[in-house]
Amino acid sequence: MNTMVKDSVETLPACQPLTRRQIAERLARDIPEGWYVNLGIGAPLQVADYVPPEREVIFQSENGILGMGPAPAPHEINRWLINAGKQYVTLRTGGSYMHHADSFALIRGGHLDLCVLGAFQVAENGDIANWATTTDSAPAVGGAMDLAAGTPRLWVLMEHTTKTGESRLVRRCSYPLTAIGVVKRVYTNLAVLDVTPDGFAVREMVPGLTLAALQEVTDAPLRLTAT
Amino acid sequence: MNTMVKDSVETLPACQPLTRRQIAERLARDIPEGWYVNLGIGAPLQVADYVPPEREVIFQSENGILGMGPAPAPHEINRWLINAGKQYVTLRTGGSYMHHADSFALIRGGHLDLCVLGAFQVAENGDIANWATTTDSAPAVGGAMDLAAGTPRLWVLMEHTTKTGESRLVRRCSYPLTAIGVVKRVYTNLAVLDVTPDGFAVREMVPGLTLAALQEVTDAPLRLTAT
Amino acid sequence: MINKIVQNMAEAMAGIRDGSVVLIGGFGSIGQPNALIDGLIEQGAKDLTVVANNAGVGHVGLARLLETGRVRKIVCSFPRTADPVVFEKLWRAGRIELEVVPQGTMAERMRAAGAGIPAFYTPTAVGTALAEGKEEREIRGRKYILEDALAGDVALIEAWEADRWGNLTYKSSARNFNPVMATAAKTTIVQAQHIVELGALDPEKVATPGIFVSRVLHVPYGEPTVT
Amino acid sequence: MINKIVQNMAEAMAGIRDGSVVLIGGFGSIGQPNALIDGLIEQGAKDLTVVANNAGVGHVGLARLLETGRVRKIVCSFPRTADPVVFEKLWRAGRIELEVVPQGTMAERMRAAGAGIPAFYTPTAVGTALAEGKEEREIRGRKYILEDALAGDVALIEAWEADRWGNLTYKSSARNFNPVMATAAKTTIVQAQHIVELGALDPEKVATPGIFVSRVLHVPYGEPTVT
Repeated sequence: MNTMVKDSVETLPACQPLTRRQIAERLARDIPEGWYVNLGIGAPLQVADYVPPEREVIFQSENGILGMGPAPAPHEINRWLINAGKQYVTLRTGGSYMHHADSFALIRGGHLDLCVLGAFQVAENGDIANWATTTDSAPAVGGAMDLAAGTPRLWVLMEHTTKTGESRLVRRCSYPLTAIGVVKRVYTNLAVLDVTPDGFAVREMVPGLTLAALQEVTDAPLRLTAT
Repeated sequence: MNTMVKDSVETLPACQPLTRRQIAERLARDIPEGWYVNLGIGAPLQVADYVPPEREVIFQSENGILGMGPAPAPHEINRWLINAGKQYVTLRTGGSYMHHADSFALIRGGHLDLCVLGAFQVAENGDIANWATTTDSAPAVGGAMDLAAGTPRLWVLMEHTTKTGESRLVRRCSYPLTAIGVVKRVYTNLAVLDVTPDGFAVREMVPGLTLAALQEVTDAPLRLTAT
Repeated sequence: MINKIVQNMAEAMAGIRDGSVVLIGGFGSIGQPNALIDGLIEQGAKDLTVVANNAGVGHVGLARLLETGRVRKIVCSFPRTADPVVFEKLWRAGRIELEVVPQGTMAERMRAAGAGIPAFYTPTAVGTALAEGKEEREIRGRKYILEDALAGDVALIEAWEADRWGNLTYKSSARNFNPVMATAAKTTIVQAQHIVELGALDPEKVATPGIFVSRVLHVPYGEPTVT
Repeated sequence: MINKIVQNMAEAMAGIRDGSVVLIGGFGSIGQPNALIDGLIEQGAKDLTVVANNAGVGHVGLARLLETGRVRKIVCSFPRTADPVVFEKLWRAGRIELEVVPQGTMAERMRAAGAGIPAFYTPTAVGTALAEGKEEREIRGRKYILEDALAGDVALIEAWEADRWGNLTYKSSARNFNPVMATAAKTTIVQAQHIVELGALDPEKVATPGIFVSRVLHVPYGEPTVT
């Protein structure tokens, strides 16, 4: 537990880690009808693909879209309609537009039910680091800090470890923080974990994985959720 | 000059004080095309009647109307369209609606070219008192403080003296203040006066009136505008 | 399927507790949700703090609510009207607390509550009696006072059109405080003249997106009267 | 007759001075006024501070302006894009100053400038590197930082429709920063795809009322490309 470098996920015995798409699919199952949800750019955007249209979940994009729909067919593109990841999207029936100040008033005001962000690290106290790792290129924060500080329910979707096997669930973040004490739950390729006042609590693991094996690849101490 | 009570306007020799409508008409002459103007409830609202429609002046009403037009014909009333004085009005071609927070953001942000308010007193330092005189009835401020603090050019339209002959142009306001140091010009039934760093400067008087006679009914010291 | 449209007044008023802060839309009687106010009287919650621009007229709507004695305190900008008999009597008898707030500050304090801004500086009311007890601060050479966000437990709103997601439009100057109050309350209850199909409202024209709306009751009451 | 429509680019750009703070609308390339940016390059003002969400892509629009060396400083939330070659080169060479601001804080700081709010408290960025040097304050049990208003000398805006009073609509997510920037600058210059007759825009749908607009240039450029 004293080193950041853990056994890499590949060495885990007898379990099949989820793909990114499978993490998105798993997370989508926990979003009930009627929630207003912002999906961060990158992997979190894939969550929308796994919410069936008949389950009305209203997606917000911070560039002023409430009720964002899926990507358009090539011949139906509205070239003035992009999401925060700068991809073409559609507007669902019932959706509407707003300007940036109103959009972030909505976010900062805590009106969303859920925000899903990717992250480099999540700490056991709920801190999140997801916007900067090195000083090699110019820093770019976008709307991450507003979303993280403003949304009452923040879930993180990320790989459990880095490519080199370092744990992304840590005691304290070593990368620059995005917000302090805000993460409520983490969905990784190995497990679903709640952030509690007592640190990370494992809600579920991929089949075949044990708490001991999960702990081996996790920097922060883990316990099972009380059931 | 040491008493608030002055000779009443009626005793002034050889001059015809303006009626309220005439003050409004006089003030209207000084509003050029293209200005955005808020007219306070009461007498200032009459100013709109003296701006000819071909001179495009855009009136704002703080309850969310930009481009307010005159009162409607009885059979053309829109019962959801009232001004800040709660009278039926119309919307000019090119007008639009906004909510109260946007309306006062516009006001507080200094975007209006002119606000015309009535007042109980204006002091030579530009202080204005126009919202409360006694504590007999519940205090009611409305939008006066926002308009007075927010508009870069505040003109006051009022009688020069009270009914009992007390000057409304004073050294320091005795009534509760609406805003400090904001009045730029005063239009009364006797004169037009600028508020300058050196106090009131008389721009013009009704025909037949002299500075000495005007001073007789004015608490604050007066001088003529340098020309 | 998301459906915020409720079938009767009891459903609309469910759960409003004694001691609630209730934001009530409207400027005078225009945009004032009189049916919902009557519903609140019927519902019986007491010890209320009401936030509304005016303090009611005659014995209907807000005045009727005050008359029941269920309002402990009113926050408003302009309690004085042509016929404020109910409020004035209660106030003179010391049976209701009054907080007078400049109209623009009132709107901005609610906008702040909805936008996650706990406090802001404003030039309005600096140097006046309404600044007493407030922090004053000089910023870039001008004086400002600090104002707190003003949040509601419940907002009662009047709209023109509504769909099942709670998207709203307003009619003319009936917009006024309604959109900003909708953002500032935990539970926003709407009376709408017209219920329309999802998709019937132009996405560029929605004035209050459904995210700010909890319940919608169809109240096709016809035309308001100015009071 | 009020007529804010100008006939050519030179008129649109008249009077922009060296050292100006220039707000440039758009989110990525959507809603970005590329024709006006080219006009600004032609006009020649230098030593500029540019406020824009991104820092330009490839060698067109904002990137081209940066490439001319006329921008001393850029205030933005997300300078990193698929192809930020111009900005990155300048930044690494120390030839441009960068102020990274969370996207919602950036929008709110301009909204504050337009709304007469000199400073406000926000939860965004508390406890992070972007809070360094800022006043922190606990309000009702939560920590906030103080952010200043961000005003422009000039705003360059892209709109969908405009009339001669300067009333504007936007198309879909091209609204983004444009309306808030229009309120925050002394001079707001618009490029509009369509010029319409006064009265052609629905008063309930005007997204930027003409009071915030100084000049409008007709630029029917067709469709944007996402970059």
